[in-house]
Amino acid sequence: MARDNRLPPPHGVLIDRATPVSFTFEGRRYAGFAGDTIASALAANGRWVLSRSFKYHRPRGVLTMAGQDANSLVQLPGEPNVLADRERIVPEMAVTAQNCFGSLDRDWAAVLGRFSRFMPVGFYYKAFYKPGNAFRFWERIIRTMAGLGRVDLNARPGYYDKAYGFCDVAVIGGGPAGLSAALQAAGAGAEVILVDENPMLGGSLAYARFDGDRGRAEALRADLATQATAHPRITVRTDAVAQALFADNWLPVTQGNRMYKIRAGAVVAATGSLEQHAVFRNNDLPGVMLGSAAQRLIRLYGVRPGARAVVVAANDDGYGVALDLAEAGVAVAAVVELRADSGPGAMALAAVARGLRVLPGHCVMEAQTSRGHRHVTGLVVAPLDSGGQPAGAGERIACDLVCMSTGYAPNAPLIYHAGGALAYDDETAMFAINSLPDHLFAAGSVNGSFDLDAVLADGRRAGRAAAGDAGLDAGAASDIPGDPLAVDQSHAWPMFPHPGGKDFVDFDEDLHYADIVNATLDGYDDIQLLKRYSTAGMGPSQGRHSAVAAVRIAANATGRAVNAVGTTTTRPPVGPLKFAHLAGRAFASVRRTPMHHRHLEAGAHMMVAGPWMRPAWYGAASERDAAIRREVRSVHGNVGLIDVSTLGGLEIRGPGAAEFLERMYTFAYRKQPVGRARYVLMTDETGVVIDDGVACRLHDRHYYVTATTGGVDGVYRTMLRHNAQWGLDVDVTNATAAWCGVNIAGPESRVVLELVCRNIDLSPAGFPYMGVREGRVADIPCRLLRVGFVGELGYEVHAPADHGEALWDALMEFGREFGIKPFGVEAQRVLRLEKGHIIVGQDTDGITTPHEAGLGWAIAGAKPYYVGKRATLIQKQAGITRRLVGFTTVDPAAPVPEECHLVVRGQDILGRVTSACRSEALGRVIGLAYVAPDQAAPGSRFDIKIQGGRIVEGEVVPTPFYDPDNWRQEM
Amino acid sequence: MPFGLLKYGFARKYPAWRQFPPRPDLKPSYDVVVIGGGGHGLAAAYYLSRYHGITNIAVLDKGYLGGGNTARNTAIVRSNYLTPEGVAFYDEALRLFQGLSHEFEFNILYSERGHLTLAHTDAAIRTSRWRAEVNTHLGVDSRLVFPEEIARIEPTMDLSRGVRYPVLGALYHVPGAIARHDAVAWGYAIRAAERGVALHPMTEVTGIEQANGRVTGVVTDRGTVKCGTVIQAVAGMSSVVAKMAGFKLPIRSIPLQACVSQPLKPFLNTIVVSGSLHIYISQSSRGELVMGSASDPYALYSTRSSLEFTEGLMGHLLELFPFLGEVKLMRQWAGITDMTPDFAPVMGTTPLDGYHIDAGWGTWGFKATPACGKNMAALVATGKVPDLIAPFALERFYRFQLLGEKGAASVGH
Amino acid sequence: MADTGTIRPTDRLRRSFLYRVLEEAGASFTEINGAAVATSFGPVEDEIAAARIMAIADLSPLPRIGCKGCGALDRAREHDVEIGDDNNVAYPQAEGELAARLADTEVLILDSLGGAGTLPHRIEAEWSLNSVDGSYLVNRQGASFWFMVTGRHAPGMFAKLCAVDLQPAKFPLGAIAQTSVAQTNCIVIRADLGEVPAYHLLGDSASAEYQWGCLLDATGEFGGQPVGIEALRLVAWPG
Amino acid sequence: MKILNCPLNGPRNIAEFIYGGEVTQMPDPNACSDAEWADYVLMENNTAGVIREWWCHAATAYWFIAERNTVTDEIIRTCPAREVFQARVAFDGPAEEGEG
Repeated sequence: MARDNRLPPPHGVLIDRATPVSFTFEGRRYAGFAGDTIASALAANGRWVLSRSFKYHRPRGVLTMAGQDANSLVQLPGEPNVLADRERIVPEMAVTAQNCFGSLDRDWAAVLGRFSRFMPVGFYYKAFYKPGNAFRFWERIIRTMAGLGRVDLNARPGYYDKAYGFCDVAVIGGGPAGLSAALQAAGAGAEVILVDENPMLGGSLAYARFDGDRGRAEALRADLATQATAHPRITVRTDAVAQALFADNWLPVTQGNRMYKIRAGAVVAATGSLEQHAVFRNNDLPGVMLGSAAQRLIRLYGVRPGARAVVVAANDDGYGVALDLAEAGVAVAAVVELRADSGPGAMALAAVARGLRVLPGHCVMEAQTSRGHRHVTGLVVAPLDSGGQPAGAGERIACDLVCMSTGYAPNAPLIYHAGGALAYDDETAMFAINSLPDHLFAAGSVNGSFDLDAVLADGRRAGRAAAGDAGLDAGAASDIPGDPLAVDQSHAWPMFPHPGGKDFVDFDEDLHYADIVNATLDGYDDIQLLKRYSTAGMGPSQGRHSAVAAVRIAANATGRAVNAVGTTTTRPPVGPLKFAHLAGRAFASVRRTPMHHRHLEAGAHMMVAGPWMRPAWYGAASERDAAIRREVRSVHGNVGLIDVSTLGGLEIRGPGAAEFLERMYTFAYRKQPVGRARYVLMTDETGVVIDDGVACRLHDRHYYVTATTGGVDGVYRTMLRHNAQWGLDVDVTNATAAWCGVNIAGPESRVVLELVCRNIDLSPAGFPYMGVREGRVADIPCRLLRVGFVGELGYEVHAPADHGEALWDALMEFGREFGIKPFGVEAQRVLRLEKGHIIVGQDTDGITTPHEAGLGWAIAGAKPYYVGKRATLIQKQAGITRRLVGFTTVDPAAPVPEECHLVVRGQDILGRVTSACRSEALGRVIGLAYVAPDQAAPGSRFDIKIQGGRIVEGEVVPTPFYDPDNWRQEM
Repeated sequence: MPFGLLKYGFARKYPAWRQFPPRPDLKPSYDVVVIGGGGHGLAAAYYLSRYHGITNIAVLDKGYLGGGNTARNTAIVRSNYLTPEGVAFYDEALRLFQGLSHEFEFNILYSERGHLTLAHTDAAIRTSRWRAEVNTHLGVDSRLVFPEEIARIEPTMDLSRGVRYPVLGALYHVPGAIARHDAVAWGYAIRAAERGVALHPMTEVTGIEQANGRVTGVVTDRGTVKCGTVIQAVAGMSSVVAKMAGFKLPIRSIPLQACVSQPLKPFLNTIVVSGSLHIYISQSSRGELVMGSASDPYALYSTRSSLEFTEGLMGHLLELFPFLGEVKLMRQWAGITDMTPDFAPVMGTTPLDGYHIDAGWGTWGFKATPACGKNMAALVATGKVPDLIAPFALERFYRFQLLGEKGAASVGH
Repeated sequence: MADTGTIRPTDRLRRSFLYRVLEEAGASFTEINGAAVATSFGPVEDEIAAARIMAIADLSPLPRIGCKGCGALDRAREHDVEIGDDNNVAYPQAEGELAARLADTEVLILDSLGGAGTLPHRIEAEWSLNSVDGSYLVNRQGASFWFMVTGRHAPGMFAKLCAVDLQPAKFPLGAIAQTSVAQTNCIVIRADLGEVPAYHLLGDSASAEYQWGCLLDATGEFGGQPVGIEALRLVAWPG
Repeated sequence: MKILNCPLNGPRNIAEFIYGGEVTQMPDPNACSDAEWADYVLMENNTAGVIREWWCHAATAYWFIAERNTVTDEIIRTCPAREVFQARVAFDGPAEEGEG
């Protein structure tokens, strides 16, 4: 029924008739105008069916025209679940329908609707599991039916970002209440951000009618919008959604591809109310819509919503709708008034005066349709008898449009997010705010004001109060102005259940009236249980339409008051909120050492190391093992260079420095000579090993302490916290980034170093093992640590980070003639393993104690205190349950066990391998493993379960494996 | 059309099946009082009534049944733990889950999906191998897989190396599954009530009565009930209730948040978890993506939601699934969880005789529900601590003998 | 000023943490404080114009020093450093240097755009000669990068990376924010160049390339570009 | 996003801070019983109500004390650690030097 439904101006304030836009829906081409939404453009072309419903695949069309329902969800390329009544058309946009099998117009799954009686509420709990694994079969079917839109696996997010925003008062909602609140607050000197989800300010002023003739609303809208836009202290954000309200007025607002995170002093929620549908058979047919939806089509988009309409009214707005329809050239067949009379409202009087046919005290029996349920063709109505039941067979009124104006629910998501509460008011038959958290204010119909003057006054009041709350002098606060009209906005029971069902309460989930009643009969009568069992309110529109109806039905079915049944809280976000909005630029910080680019130039294979990147080895991934062997060989044979800049560095200075170290670490430091380094081992209060390194005493009152790459930040924070408690005279500085470092190791390392540093005595006597010196290396002021992590003669050279690359260049250059090679983390792991050095985090885990790790030698037990001392004592007395030992395989040719292969004794797991490799230098497999204490003595053997469950026998051997007398590293 | 539904189709009147009786009056005394009407508490009551002939039981909850963490968890079932104790316990839970629909005659929609724990660093690879080796040794189907195989198991994931944390491998746990979390609690409630267990929702415990070291009664806002045996199963509020019973727990109450997307046509088969990126995701039978992240950063007894949670989650999620950028978030929520120092639960006896504890689940404890309920019931009925839960005794903390689950949390190099 | 004509960054031992990025952007360099500093990337007039709108510059090689410890502030004052009573305020010094008071126990001394380094070098020399309990030097030269962000869009750009409100109305001249910028810890100091809003940005030197990338990304919508120290000087000291 | 008022840096988003747990009194490590030590190290008051706790501002590594309600998440006040820890903490017990 392609027909041009366009109305002439002034209808269609949002569309630009000068700019036609061509797009396709389900492969067919349609013409609309810039400013049209997908739904309005299709409606203009007489295309009403937009989607198929979740369960029964019934045709669905425009319901709210406000992006508040799931009926209008359509598919765009790369974007599922797009709101057709919000998304504006652009040239060549290719829109398709969702969730249909076959086509939107011919969806074979619609047959399911015929079997709805076989799909009672919660039916999937009651079947599909018998016999045996039946559910595996049924699940496949259920999953093919599930879901709405499709994701495009090749889609990539566009450029989305975030920005912080700051204001005194944030006003959410640019309707009459929000506009007057914003102007009032700004007038009091507040910086204001005004957020509205529509393209144009004005809210209901832009489409609704507040009195007999529309004049006033339009004039007021223009006036307020102009003032707000022109105001220097008001930032207007339209087409913007306030997604949620979090602690301390933290307000995410999405606009385009950006999410603003606004910190407001106070917030005014002027979010209006949501018109609610009536429940009757076939109330989901295309052509059956909210009165406000018809008004939006007419005023905002210049679309005639139908040719012959019936308005189901229970408030004065219904007559406003009837008048709008009549003025738009729609024949108004009747106004079906649920109340006994049409009431005293100005619009009702105008409608009557206009001679519109009003049927007071009537109800709806069902909406009728032609084959295929494509569109409404008529409405059967009947007078209500004294018992509130339809009297007689009813009258069929032919129509292609049914407008429902039977009541409202406050649109209060932000109020729920912030911890406010609403309760049902039996007098107004609406939910009403009964508590608001600090700094949050509500105005307008969300606050129960409907009469235009009451709304404006309420807005000014809230604006004043919010500005005052944000610390501005806004004048005396005033009470909420009462609104006599509020009592006549919502009908308490706009429900006309039908024995045949299809009288929908929740369109998203295809729930009929009976489903809600039956759920209570099944025992799910608490609203929370009801929601979970029936899934009412669980769909994309999150109960904006079904919640009130469902709770009314549950109350009615269980003979309780609505408040006794309770309400479910609305949770963030308001939506639609895309994952990409939340991700934004997703900053992934990465730290690079000063030599980073030298490593890349040398072909390093980089690996993640805590916040850093480090060279794992130099060479292609394919030649990993060969590269590691080569690097190990060069350290044993002549000289190698490794970047150790990621190592943590802490400066501990002051008279209390030694005492401080003694408390932080397990070892003893008071008598450590200046110019010497000593091992440090840190345990936490549960006695677990958490870090290690060396302490260099540079001065009587100055230690330079290293920490592990991944651990230093935590170690530093822990130190500062203890320093804040203990009151020792100590200053702790994290110098990790200030110092970079290299370890030059191998028999030739001293020779190379001698070429580049002249003012340090590098002789074995002048600079012994575990010595520390300060001096110049290649003219760079450095700290030299003669430590032996890799087991050969070696020096750690620490330099200011901004000199790091120059240091690397110099050592590589002067080392060339000695065959110096850079080596990576993997080669270092082999080298240190040959020396039996542990790596905290690899050879220890989250519960390793010093005694388990064989580090008892690093504990100065006589000290009065160190963090973890008491726990370590308790554990030592209890006795250890595992012990870290060095091992080799009894069969030299055995495969190398991998890290974390288990040490087993039959079914029992005794421990695991933490490190292992085949040492070229030693010609055998070496490793570290946790074994049972009774297996820890050198020579004792144990079973290792390797790949494929095979058992390899290990034998405990003393460490170091390589150069046991340490003469190579101490030469 | 399954037979189970025929009666609904052909009945003239809806054949209502009242699954829970209306709340009864509170009797002056019960043999056993279960504090907490979530999955755990209801399960304990069910197993007591079903296998131990104890039916004079009251289940008390300050809210509606299954309204705590049972209603808030992300419904994942797995047994790929690190310690033998953890594996044995959770494997019993998993096996019980597989039979629950039949045991209840109520479909919990148990769906085996396979569970991938991604490893982005060599430290994480080590931990994955460790878990795989322990699982395999104990007969649990887990193995370490590498990108080529991951691509076969979950083809939709982006495995390119260009990102900050490329996927190096994963622990693949074949039996990993999801279930309809509410249905589990309802199933236990329905079958327990059938056997005479009294369900008391909206009944808040305000005190514990004791005499010479033994529990004698429970004080509620509906009156006091006498009882010689109590099971406390109130994860999230464990410390508060334990304080009424006069002892402390090694527990911090930390919010854990989760969220779901709008419904999408199914595309994600497995459950995907990334420790380094702190995210996990699965797709429900309704087509919604169910997603979670790390626990909140500080102790709190409020279930408020936060923006930081969804921001952090999505920032990382889009690294793995970049095509989800235009998908919309539908709802986010939080539950309060019990965090213990060794990431392992607390089950068994307490300093107060007759008073038993079920707490410390680290997350929401859903995946433990049947095994915990069954063994707590056995403990109460026999007075002997079942081997399966003995390692999780509260008393371990006084010996500084923490369990090894924390081993997985070792620092990365 | 120790300008010695154009040099290559690798000619010197001290190097900026992102000299490669600057080279690729076509920078020409001059020596300051024993290192190469980007003087400009193109016509200086363009860079002056850019600096007024939205630009970023790398000052990492310029002299700076940190003083730390319970006695640090008093001792710095003894060396004629003007330090007021408030933390998180940068106090201007005689030669245009800044003394940024970061805490009761820490002050950071930044040289002027001149880069002669008289004050930081004097303090470094005297303090390292005779150490005194409670006052210690901190190597800020190697520890942190030093960028400058200038132009009227600077506050708007920062709003995309930093949760602290840096608008001139809320963040006065000399104000300091020690906070997270693009999720890394940084020090932001408002130090306008004449009428042009400008901010010093210092952070972990190992994150220099990362942070520079984030800034380029965020300045994009404002047409931001890297500029050399030349342009900054000319904006700061017209004529 | 909560705002936490740092005594050094002023009001900041709570994401800038690291939680340090409740401020508790350490028993004498050389005199107390194992149970007392376990209680101090492993057991938590986990109070539902106002507690005094450690917080650290990450960008400045500045530790301070906050009073916060763990039920409402309301932050009542913050103060520098020195207001709580004034005296130099000493540990008695065997004091002679032990070179492990």
